[in-house]
Amino acid sequence: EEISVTQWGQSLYGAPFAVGMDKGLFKKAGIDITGIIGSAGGGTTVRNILASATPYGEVALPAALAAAAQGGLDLIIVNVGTHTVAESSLVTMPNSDIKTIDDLVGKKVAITSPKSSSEMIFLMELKAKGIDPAKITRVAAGGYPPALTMLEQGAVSAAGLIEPLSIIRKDRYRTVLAAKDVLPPMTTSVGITTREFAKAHPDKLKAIIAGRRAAVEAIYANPGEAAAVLQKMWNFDPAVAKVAVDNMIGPKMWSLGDFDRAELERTVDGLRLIGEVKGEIDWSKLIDQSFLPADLQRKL
Amino acid sequence: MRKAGDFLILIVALLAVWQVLHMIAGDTTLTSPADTFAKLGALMRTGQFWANVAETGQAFALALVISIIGGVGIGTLLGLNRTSGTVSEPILISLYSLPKVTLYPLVLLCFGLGMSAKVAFGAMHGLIPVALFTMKAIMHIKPVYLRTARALRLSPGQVAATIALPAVLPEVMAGARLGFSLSLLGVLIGEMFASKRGLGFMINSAMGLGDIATIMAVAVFLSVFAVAANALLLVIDRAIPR
Amino acid sequence: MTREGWIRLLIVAAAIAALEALCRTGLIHRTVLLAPSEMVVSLWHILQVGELNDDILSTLRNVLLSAAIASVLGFALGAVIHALPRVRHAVEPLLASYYAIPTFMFYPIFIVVFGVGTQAIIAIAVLLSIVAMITATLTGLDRIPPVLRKTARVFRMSPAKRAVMVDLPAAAPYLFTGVKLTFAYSLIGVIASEFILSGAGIGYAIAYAYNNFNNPRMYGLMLLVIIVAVAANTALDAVDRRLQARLRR
Amino acid sequence: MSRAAVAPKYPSAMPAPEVHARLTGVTRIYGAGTSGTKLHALGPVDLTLERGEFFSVVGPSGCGKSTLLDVLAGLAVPTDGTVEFEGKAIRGVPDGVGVVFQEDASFAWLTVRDNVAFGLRRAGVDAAEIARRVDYAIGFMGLRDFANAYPSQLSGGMRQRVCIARTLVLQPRLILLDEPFGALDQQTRLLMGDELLRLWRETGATVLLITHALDEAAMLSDRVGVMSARPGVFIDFVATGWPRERDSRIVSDAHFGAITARLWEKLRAESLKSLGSAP
Amino acid sequence: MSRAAVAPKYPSAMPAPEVHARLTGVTRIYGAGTSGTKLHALGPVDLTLERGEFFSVVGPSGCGKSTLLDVLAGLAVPTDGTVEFEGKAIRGVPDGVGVVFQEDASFAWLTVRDNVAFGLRRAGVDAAEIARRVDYAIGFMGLRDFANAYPSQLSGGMRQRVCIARTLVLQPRLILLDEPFGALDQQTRLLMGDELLRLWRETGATVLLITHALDEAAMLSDRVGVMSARPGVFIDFVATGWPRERDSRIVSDAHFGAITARLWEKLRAESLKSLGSAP
Ligand SMILES: Nc1ncnc2c1ncn2[C@@H]1O[C@H](COP(=O)(O)OP(=O)(O)OP(=O)(O)O)[C@@H](O)[C@H]1O
Ligand SMILES: Nc1ncnc2c1ncn2[C@@H]1O[C@H](COP(=O)(O)OP(=O)(O)OP(=O)(O)O)[C@@H](O)[C@H]1O
Ligand SMILES: [Mg+2]
Ligand SMILES: [Mg+2]
Repeated sequence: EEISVTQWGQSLYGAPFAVGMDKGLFKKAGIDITGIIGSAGGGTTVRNILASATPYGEVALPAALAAAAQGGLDLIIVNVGTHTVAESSLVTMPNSDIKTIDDLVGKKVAITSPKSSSEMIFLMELKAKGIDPAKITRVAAGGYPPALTMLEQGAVSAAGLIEPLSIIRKDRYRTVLAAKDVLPPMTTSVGITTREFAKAHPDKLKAIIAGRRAAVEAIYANPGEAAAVLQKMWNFDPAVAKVAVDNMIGPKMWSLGDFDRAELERTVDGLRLIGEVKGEIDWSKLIDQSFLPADLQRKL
Repeated sequence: MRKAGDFLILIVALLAVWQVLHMIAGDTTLTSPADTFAKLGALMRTGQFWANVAETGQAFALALVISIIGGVGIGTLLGLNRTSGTVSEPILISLYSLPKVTLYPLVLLCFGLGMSAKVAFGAMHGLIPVALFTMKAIMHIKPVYLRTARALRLSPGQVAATIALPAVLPEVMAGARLGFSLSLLGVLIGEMFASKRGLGFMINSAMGLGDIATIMAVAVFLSVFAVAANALLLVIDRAIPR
Repeated sequence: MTREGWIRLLIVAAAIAALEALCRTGLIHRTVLLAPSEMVVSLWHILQVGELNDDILSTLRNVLLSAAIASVLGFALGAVIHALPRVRHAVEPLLASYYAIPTFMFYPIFIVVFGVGTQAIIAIAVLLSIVAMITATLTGLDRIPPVLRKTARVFRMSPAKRAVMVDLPAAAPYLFTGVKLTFAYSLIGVIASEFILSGAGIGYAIAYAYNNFNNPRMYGLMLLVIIVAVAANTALDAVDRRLQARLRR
Repeated sequence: MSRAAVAPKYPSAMPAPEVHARLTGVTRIYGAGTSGTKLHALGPVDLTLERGEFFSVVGPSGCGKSTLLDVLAGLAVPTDGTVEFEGKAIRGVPDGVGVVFQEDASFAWLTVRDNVAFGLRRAGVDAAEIARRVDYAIGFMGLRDFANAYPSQLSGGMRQRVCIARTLVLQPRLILLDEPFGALDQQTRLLMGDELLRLWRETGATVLLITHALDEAAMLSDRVGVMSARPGVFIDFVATGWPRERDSRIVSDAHFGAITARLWEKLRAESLKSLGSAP
Repeated sequence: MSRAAVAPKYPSAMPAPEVHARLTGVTRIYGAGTSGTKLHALGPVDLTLERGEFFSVVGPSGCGKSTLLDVLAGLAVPTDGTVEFEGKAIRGVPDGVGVVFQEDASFAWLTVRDNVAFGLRRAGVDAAEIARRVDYAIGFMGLRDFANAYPSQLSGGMRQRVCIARTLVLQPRLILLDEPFGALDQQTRLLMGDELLRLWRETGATVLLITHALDEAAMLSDRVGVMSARPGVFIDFVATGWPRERDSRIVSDAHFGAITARLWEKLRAESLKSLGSAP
């Protein structure tokens, strides 16, 4: 069966699926996952999930919320994928006189696009540091590489960046702020499915979630091996794969699948900052914990 | 022979411009021709690259077949009758000049992500020019040909096979060449916006990683393919007597 | 309007009505396609709220700018290439296969050359559309009957005078066809770049709405693009036809 | 409508008259059935072609000559009147009628040989017979060196010869030619006329030739029909009285000048009329 | 190269001869300077045009007639030989020479009136004078009803008349016409010839007319030059001996037939030659 994972092959979100498939952990849990449908991320992934035969996939939480709120789609969140923004950072040129995030007041900063996660994280960082966002001009670059180009050309004073790009180019920029230093854990990606599929195939869902959990545990147990799998499956440069996985072990990027109300709300707070969410989210309608292993189910 | 020589000089000149741009812009923004070809060589030794090529190639081939068969069919039907031709021409031209990329979400909604969406999107680009050219060709078959057919007392089937078809072939070929280019473009744009495999996806991931060498290598690969295939079509085209 | 014009209007109206019916009866689900009437309402709403007006205006401005640049530059390049037959022979196969090369791949390079933002997008659109103008210029200059040049000599005109008073008007219909194509391709180029690459403009707004399941906004904007493309195309086509009828023989 | 107003200088060599085709009261009005503007293009025309006759039609531009040919070939239905060929009213193009059109109708995608063989192949003639007839026709029309060339490699006049050959191989009993030499200059035209005369003599077919060139008509025909400006009707028939064995040298004959002058006189008034009208 | 081999029937009405233009030993070889294939298109040609003469050139297709005109107009430099106009060797198009080309050279983007005024405006003639001359020329050429039409709305023959008018208004002393009536059928052609004769008489200009049509040449000219197949040289000059006051009615004259026959005889051999060669 094929399932969908956001940013497959481009970021580390999908690492558990890669490891799980490689080590046969899904088969052990009772489901044969033959392939992953990757995609640009966001709403595209959600739409893909809904269109596929096995409508389960891991997507960014904002995309899931938007789909549920705006699209009127009948979907539920069944597990948590990742819960950190530790791969994000804010960089500047090595010789720049920007030393801390406070130096950015009155300057320009490149984000990928309006209302993107890069903008959200940046605003959350400002909030955490108590800086008025109105005092910093945000410039949409259209993507991370163009943002870096703007930085190099002096069009902006700093730019948002994520791994693994930041690892690949780490010699060329100086990190002003690493998100993991200011932002506490928050839910970034979740597993979703349709209510209909959940009713029809609860066992399949349980198997996927269980397999993924086993894979996450395997990563934490042996990061080196996980890096080797990524290198093989995604063509990552060995050094980059190693550093990327190691960087995420500390902040515990991959969740076993359990929900945490505070982490969910942090992300929603961020979405409020960029105006994507207004009002409260009724989690009870969205989340169904019944497919999680019993030890991971808890009251929200 | 001088023509071939001139073409060679042009290629060398383009490479030289590229090299100069590279020296101005630096390695991270534009890899040198040498590095790009090295990268392309390395890519071409990996199975994954060829899997992407196969994916794009399959989508493109299907889109092209649909474009040509569908385009010729639609063009013929519309062109057979003066009124239907005159009525549909501006509609077709409008469709042709539409930025079809805006409709891609609709295609995705209808076909889901995957091969069928890519094929549909490629065919959307390629079908209209083929249909337009075919229709115009059918409408503009010299009337004296049809009168000759009547004077020779041919059956409608004979007219279609021995006169109408060969008469429109040159225009249909011209349409097919444009259809070829645009189907490929359509498939690639589709893959760049939303896809899991294929060269467009490869370009898009490379863009995400700022991997200019891969972008340029794929660009070179596609350019050489497009130019070579078009040259071949041109040769066939020129071989058709008119 | 001609009989064909009425039939055309009827067909388009019927197609829209059929779509409306399919959507209203639920045969096409709301999550897939909105009824045309809802698209109109949504577009009206978008324009009234004005939140996207800047995007819309910047897109249109970019399209006009790139069409203008591509027309002028394409004409100049076409004229130069026309004057150098050997260059022309070498370049022609490239021009013929040009549209198979996805110009968008070169975006990262353009960013370096032109900086981020509108310039790079305009550059892509120009790159996409300029070939149409070059080709049209070559055709136009080719089609000037030699006898007109001879006539200019009989009137003992200077080459400059001849270029302005004979060559240009004689090639005008072809050049205008080039301008028309330039506009179409600029529109395609600008919106597609925004769609795939950029963080602003109508194209970006559509992709964004798609990602956020904002179907009303997505379809409203799609409708806007279609209206702009069809209106511009129809207008340019009308001028084109009149020029052709008058000037071609 | 007097016949043979110019006294024949040579005794007529025509066989005993036998009607081969006959038009009676034929008119043709374009757009007659529709509500749009009508255009009375031809007639009423009465015309009898005798078997084996060489008949030419001259008349001002746009007077309906091609329309007359269409009607006679069964390509157009007369608005009024009847058309008969070999004793039967015609419906569609009858067997035994060959047409060479005013426009170049050579098939651009076929070689000269395939062009000429086209009609025979459609008719299912066997291959050896096709080869024989095609070779003969190609030789006859002076196209031997170009048998494998495509029409685009030929001059306009040669293409027209291809069309003539394509029609000839079918051995029609009535040959209709619509300005077949329009693409040629006058000198070459007259020489091609010699070929046409030879052909006519050899096949014994009935020929109707439409032409602009008065001297062509005067030299080639047994009889010339002069048409008025549109709607075309015959305003005169001029019998030339040439012997069957004739060629272009007769243009230096004084009688030729007399025929031309007679034709010219008749046409002058008509031409002035049609010149005065719109483009 | 005998002159006036056909005895003039009317006394010549030409003024005392005065040389207006002269070609001496002119040849033209295309591609002469380059390494590519050379094509000997014309000559060597000797020709003297007398002031006020109406001279026609006939010759097989492709024999170099247009090339001759180009050389005489200063549009092409002869590979060999000299060209003189009004006593001076020419370089470029000399003042006082008007040309009407074989191809339609009307400016499609200008109305008939603006087309005709084009040359005058370039020459800086004042507006009132332009209006006067243009009106006259338009009327003369029978284009009054179409003064504000564009060429695309006119027939081929009418466009050619626009070009003639555009040349005439400049009042050239030497008018070169390259098959100006090629687009017309023969009847209309002869009528246009009448206009041309009237024009020639009224302006007193020297006219060189290139034509395919032998009767046109025979009817219009004081003298006809017959050219050989390519490379074209003059193989005969035929003086017609018509009076200056003449029109198309002379075609019914027996002398006209004699001139035509003479021209035809000379061309027959040449035509046969050029017909045998490639397309
Ligand atoms: N299909 C048609 N529909 C309407 N009018 C037509 C059609 N075909 C010809 N005509 C008109 O009928 C008239 C006679 O046309 P026809 O072609 O028979 O003239 P023609 O004598 O052959 O002219 P030409 O000498 O130029 O060949 C012309 O005025 C022409 O414009
Ligand atoms: N620019 C050129 N370059 C090379 N060859 C040429 C050129 N112009 C004409 N010719 C050739 O020179 C020969 C004479 O041409 P020209 O046009 O003078 O003939 P013409 O007598 O005017 O023919 P026509 O009666 O068809 O108008 C022809 O064989 C023609 O193909
Ligand atoms: Mg006709
Ligand atoms: Mg010529």
